[in-house]
Amino acid sequence: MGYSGFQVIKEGLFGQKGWKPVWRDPEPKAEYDAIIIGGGGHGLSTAFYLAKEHGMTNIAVLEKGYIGGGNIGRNTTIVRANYFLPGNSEFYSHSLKMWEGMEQDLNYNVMHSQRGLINLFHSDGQRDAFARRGNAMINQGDDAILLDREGVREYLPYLDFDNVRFPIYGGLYHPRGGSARHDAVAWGYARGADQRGVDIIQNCEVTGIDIEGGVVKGVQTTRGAIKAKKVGIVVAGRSGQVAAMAGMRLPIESHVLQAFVTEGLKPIIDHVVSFGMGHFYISQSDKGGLVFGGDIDFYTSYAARGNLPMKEHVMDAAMTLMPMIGKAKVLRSWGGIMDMTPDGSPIIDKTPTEGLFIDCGWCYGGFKAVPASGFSFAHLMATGNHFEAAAQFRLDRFRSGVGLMDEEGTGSQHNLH
Amino acid sequence: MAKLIALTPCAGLLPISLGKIAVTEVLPDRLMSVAPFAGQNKAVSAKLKSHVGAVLSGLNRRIGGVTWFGHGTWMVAGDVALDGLAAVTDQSDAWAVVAISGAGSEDVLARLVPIDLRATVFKKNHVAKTMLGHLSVTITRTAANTFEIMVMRSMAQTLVHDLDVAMRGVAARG
Amino acid sequence: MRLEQPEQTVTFTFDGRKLKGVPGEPVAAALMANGIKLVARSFKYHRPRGVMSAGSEEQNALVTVGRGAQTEPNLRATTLEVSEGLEVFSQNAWPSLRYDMLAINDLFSRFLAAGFYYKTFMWPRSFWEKVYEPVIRRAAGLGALSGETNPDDYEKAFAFCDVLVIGAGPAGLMAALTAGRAGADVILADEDTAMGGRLLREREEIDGKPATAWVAAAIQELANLKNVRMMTRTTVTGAYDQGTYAALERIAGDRAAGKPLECFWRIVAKRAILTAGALERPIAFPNNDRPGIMMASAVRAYVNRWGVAPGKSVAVFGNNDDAHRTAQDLQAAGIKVAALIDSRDDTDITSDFPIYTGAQVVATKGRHALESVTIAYNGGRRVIRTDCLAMSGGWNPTVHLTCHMNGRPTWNTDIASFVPSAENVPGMVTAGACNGTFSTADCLAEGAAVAADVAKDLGFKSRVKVPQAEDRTYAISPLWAVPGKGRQWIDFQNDVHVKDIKLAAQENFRSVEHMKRYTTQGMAPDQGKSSNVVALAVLADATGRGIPETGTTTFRPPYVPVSIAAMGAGSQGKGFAPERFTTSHKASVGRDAPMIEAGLWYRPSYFPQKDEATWREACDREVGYVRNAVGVCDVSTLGKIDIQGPDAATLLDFVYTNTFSTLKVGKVRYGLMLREDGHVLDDGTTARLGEQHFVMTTTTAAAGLVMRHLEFVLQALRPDLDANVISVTEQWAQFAVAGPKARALLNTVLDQELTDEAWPFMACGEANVGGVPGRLFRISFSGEHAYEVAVPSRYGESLFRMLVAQAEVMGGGPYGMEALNVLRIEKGFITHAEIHGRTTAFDIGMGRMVSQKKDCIGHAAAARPGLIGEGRQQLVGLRAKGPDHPLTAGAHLFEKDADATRVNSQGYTTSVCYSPTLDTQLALAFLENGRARHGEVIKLRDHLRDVTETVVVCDPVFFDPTGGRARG
Amino acid sequence: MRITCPNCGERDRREFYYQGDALALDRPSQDAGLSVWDDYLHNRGNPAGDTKDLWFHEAGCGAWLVVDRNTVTHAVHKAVLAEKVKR
Repeated sequence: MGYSGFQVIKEGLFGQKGWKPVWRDPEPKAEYDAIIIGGGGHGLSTAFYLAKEHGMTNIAVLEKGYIGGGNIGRNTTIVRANYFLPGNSEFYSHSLKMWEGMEQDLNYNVMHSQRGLINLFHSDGQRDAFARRGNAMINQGDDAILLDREGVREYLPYLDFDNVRFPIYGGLYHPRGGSARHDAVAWGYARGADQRGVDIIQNCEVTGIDIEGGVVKGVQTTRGAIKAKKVGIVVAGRSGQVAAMAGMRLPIESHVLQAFVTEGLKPIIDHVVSFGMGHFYISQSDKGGLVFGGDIDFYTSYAARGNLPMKEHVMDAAMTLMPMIGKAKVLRSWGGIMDMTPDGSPIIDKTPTEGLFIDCGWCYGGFKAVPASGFSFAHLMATGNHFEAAAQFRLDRFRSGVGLMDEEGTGSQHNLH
Repeated sequence: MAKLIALTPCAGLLPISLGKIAVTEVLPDRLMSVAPFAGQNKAVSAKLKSHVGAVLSGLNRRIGGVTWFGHGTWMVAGDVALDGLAAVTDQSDAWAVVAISGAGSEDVLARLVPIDLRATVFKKNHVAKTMLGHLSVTITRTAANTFEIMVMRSMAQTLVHDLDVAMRGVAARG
Repeated sequence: MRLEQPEQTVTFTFDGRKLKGVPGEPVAAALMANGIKLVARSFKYHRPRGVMSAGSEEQNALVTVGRGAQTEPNLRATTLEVSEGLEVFSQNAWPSLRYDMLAINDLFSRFLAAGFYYKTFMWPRSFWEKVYEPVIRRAAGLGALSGETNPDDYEKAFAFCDVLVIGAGPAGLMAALTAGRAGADVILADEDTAMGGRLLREREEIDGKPATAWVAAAIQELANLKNVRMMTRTTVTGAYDQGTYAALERIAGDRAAGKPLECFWRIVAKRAILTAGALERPIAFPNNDRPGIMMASAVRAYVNRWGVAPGKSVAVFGNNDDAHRTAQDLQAAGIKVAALIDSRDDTDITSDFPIYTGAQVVATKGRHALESVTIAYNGGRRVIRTDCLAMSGGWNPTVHLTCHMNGRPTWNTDIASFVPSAENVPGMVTAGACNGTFSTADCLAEGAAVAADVAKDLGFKSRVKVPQAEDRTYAISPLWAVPGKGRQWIDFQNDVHVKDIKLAAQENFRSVEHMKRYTTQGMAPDQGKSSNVVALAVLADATGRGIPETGTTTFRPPYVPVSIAAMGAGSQGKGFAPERFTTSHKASVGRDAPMIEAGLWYRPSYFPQKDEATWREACDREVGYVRNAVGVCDVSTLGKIDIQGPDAATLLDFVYTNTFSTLKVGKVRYGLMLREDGHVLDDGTTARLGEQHFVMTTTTAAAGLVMRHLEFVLQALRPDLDANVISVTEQWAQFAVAGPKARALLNTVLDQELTDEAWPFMACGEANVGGVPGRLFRISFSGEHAYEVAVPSRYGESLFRMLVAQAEVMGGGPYGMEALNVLRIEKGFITHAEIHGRTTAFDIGMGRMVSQKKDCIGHAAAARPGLIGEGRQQLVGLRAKGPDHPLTAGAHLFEKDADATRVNSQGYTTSVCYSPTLDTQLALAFLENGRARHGEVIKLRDHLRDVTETVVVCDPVFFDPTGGRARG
Repeated sequence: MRITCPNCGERDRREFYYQGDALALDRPSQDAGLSVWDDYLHNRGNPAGDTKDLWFHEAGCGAWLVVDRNTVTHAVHKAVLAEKVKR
């Protein structure tokens, strides 16, 4: 059934009785044309675009828990296209354009809000680096505005400009950047895929990948064996374990990234703001909670919970940057498990096993990539060719050094990106 | 002929005091870091014994003028000659050294230092390489209610500021 | 209404109305005493709400305190203490609490079901940001921040103990007594203003005395134990790895007296005993949210502890024996009990107030205050007039902390609630009500037993002595929701009711996590403390599963909301990072130099003079000092690492691309360091002071990084090397003296004559200044005849002043970072603007510095095909058309006639300056195949600053390419 | 998280710098070839369970440690000096 204001009113008048399940819970079939392992944002969007763009509807998404339970439901919901290295630049630009039509495409309100993103900088050197980035964004056809200190003050008067350890020199303003309601993205894609015939199978853990003679044949699951000629692995946070089922060792370490939310507050932070002298970024949700985060906890972990020193560091950054925030209270903190790669950029590629594909390594930037990642991975799985805007996300770039996308310039140490 | 004037690391910053707690600057005459070369610890100890009257202290300990100063390193208050036995480096000007003393000093440090400095655990001549706020420090308990804190010279002002704020926090609790 | 006249009262205000309260009592009690029932508006529907609980789990009574910058929103009136002059305001209501415009939402609530917003507001596309979202955002949120800089003090602290006891109710007090008596270091923390937990709220006896007397004696004994530390007003908010606990202390007393408001504790405990008690849960009956409907145990707390009657005629509704206490306590306090309504048929109680068994509340009346309830009883309906309904749906053990390390609680059918699973948090055990143990006698016994075990594990001997106490059984028959007309509220804070959860199930949000996220159940400030179990039960029912199969959502820290100011205490303003000052700082500030951040250091930007209008004028003048006379610059911030040992030279050969073992004593060499992945890590000069003694310089930015790197090489990769490294950055104050008159200047301060023969270019050695042993290096970062002179830091300021004074006599003076930057750009010297982490030795034209005769860090990876070759962007110089054509850093480079698009971008500028020496604008840049393109005219485009220039590609060394000036 | 430094005793995580898998101790030879170096620099077992990794007691004694720990439970089993492991 289509969603609309009219439908909401109609159902309101008739006791909400007519709303149907947003997706079905089918039993797994014995065989599909393709299987997506992982019912997160990227997996669900891959399924959606396989069905929508490539007419592949006899496919299944296998999720070991409940859909949208991984990083799509644990992030700080920022959507942006402000990269500056070739490879990333065109990909995230493409992704942002897809966000801009997502609600209409999915008939689901994911509350994508282009409230603008401001990256602050605190030295001449940082300004120069941001200028290079901003110019790259405009080269790509996206938007960027370089603000000086007074320009920042107009948008963000509540920052500490005067008595602060690292004064604000200015900011790079990305008006089309913003945020979205993260869970809704997963649900919207699930609904869209389901409507096109995709089987979304929850509580179905993949325990093995069947490979014969270098060719994928299907998967073993907690709900039995399922055959398929094409299998896509899209399991951020668990990529190493699932890839190991196919005998692969990935250039990935798993790290925890924490996020925080405060109680609901009347509107006070209109933009997405990021600090330049420490990892700290913040926005305010439509419910009024301040949603913010910082750097990863730095050590490999699958625990999905964070440590105290990093929490304190994030709060330290909040207090030095915007001391008006002090009396807001943190309600909840949580952790997501990030696939950290040696250059901080993702992987969408074939594997040495024929018919087996992998989409992983999103570090902590996966949320904004959901539409384009699914679109690109679907393209690769359906056609066997890389989608142009994602063509640089190769597995072998680390070995060869060709096409590295180390935006932070921190080198091959996974946790530094 | 030029004549250079010496300034201490905490010149203009110390002393400060609040209630029973005082922070003062300590001015060691000479500080030499000593990092023995492979297999030379015993020989270094023997030489030190004759130079400054103390051997290389154990981990996290001070003996006389010899303070353990981290992995394979000691800080010696006094002149030493250990040619070929150890890397000896003049550090006399590299460190701001302050003493915090008086009842309540432990409470002040408990606001800043992530280790247990209570007297039952951290006794006289115990040494810790640790943090104080965001600073890396070396803390030694020199008496019942006195701690010596070493921080890199350039950060003396931050050290004094952090101690001052913590002292006010302690005093306000009464 | 107060039951007794208080001894002392103070005046506080609520929405501007002056009220009397007892100092230290909760604002909720004082409001009640003043007959105020309506205290808040709900989040979504703006329904009138009153006080519901007597603790930190409060869902309704959130208020704002203070004015201006001190405004603090979303405080719970149930834990906020009354003090003289306290200003309390209601929130989320306009224009007033009583007449709130947004209560209109309630009228349209049928259209605002769970998740309605996912289904609409999509057309037209542009309306989301412009129309729908602003309206939604304005309506959302509870209290408001002031937007002003926080003016209050907060602090953080660490504490250590053998045993942390969390919660000082009967089990906690017994645990602390037992462990304390045994000699263990104990911290007893409780979030209340006083120790005692529920014993302060109940009419009970222990050892034949009132429980409160036993509590007082216990506190006295604990206070006398030196090894016990009691922390009231301290909520343990989180459990972390290896026995680390976070706790928030609200500091009592006068804010004006300079006391911090809160202290955020990091407590490290060898063991912890969780005795956090239990929270009573509501029953979801129709319109169960009216002001005056409260938790039954809260009613007892207000009556027994605070001496306040929550109503004149109180009805009690419950599904368990515990609710009966409320009725009995009310009667004992002389308050009329309108009815005891027990949903169970078989309950056993006799009294002289009306009792309805097998009955349920099915309707309530009263908009701003409860007026009556309707019960279904004996097949009929009956209206009971009452102004306060005490409800009890049973008790939820406070298991939260046991789940902070991903533990899941276990369903216990007997008490219809979740209890902790074993081994949830390593080192933590549970006792008392949080463990599902409810009678006072059992709590005391369990607290003592658990503490005795813990003490024994830690090597202490303990004796268990448990006092006599009441041993009532707790019988419950689950009752989650009562059907009827009107919404049955579950999460009062987020306005989630039974139908919302059923709708979620209908739409296949059947997983408990989906239900939570779809309905927002449990996502409000209380994080569903009281409501989650009810919601689960309703979901279980709607999906035809049992509660254990339905499972729970995850409890995550913090247990109560924690202010950002507390967790970030000390970092506001300059406290975020240490400040590092050079020895010349005061002298530079004395010359009005703007000081800028360089890593943690402060360095002078330039030294202005009176007649100069812009920084450029000062900078040009300072560049002129160095090119024409002599300039002085403090370079102490560069990292200096002392390297000694038999294998010191071998170490350097391994960490640098080029060779240092061949360097002669008394000489300096430039070195390039790679990361193991083949990209440039840092560069700098290293001087050989002795056969086995070197001093390495690093850039200011990379000093710490390089130190860590060297230690890594020595300890983890090459422990076979016998060498030691130690930072001497702070030991030496070091100044660059640069310019044609550098030698002349130094000769005025050095004790011995400086000659070109003794000190050729790249020489180093000892040199005394005014009798002080110093070091001298003939090195140049400006391309001029230059030295760096170092003295022990105590003499730094003095030497700086002396050098500057002498320089000024010679037509020179001090120069700052701006001039330093121009000087190095003119010479094509790189900094971290160029070696930004993605550049290779090949890129910067130093490929040949990577010795092929030896291995070094980064050698193998630098040879990867992608890291070398024509396609790489290589370091070049760019020369503008003239002095009036400024270039910008961060601009991109294109072929002359190409469009400025991504596919055409061939590089970018990294450093730019106006060169007073060459009177033109210069840039250092990276350009595809740049070294082969010297002489080519290309386009520079900066969209952000709207700069388009044609520039000529050239060698990055713009000035004195043969280097004759530095050698001369 | 707390790690027991062989020099300093049990310390808070905030005193330590984390580098990554302890395989970094086994540096390949210069001419080992691209694949070996690729494995060394980039590819990881990344276990969900026990692991050995390298930590630097940066705000403490300055020792590099090999820490035996569990990535799922965060249990820290053991920490030893890297130079002893290597020798």
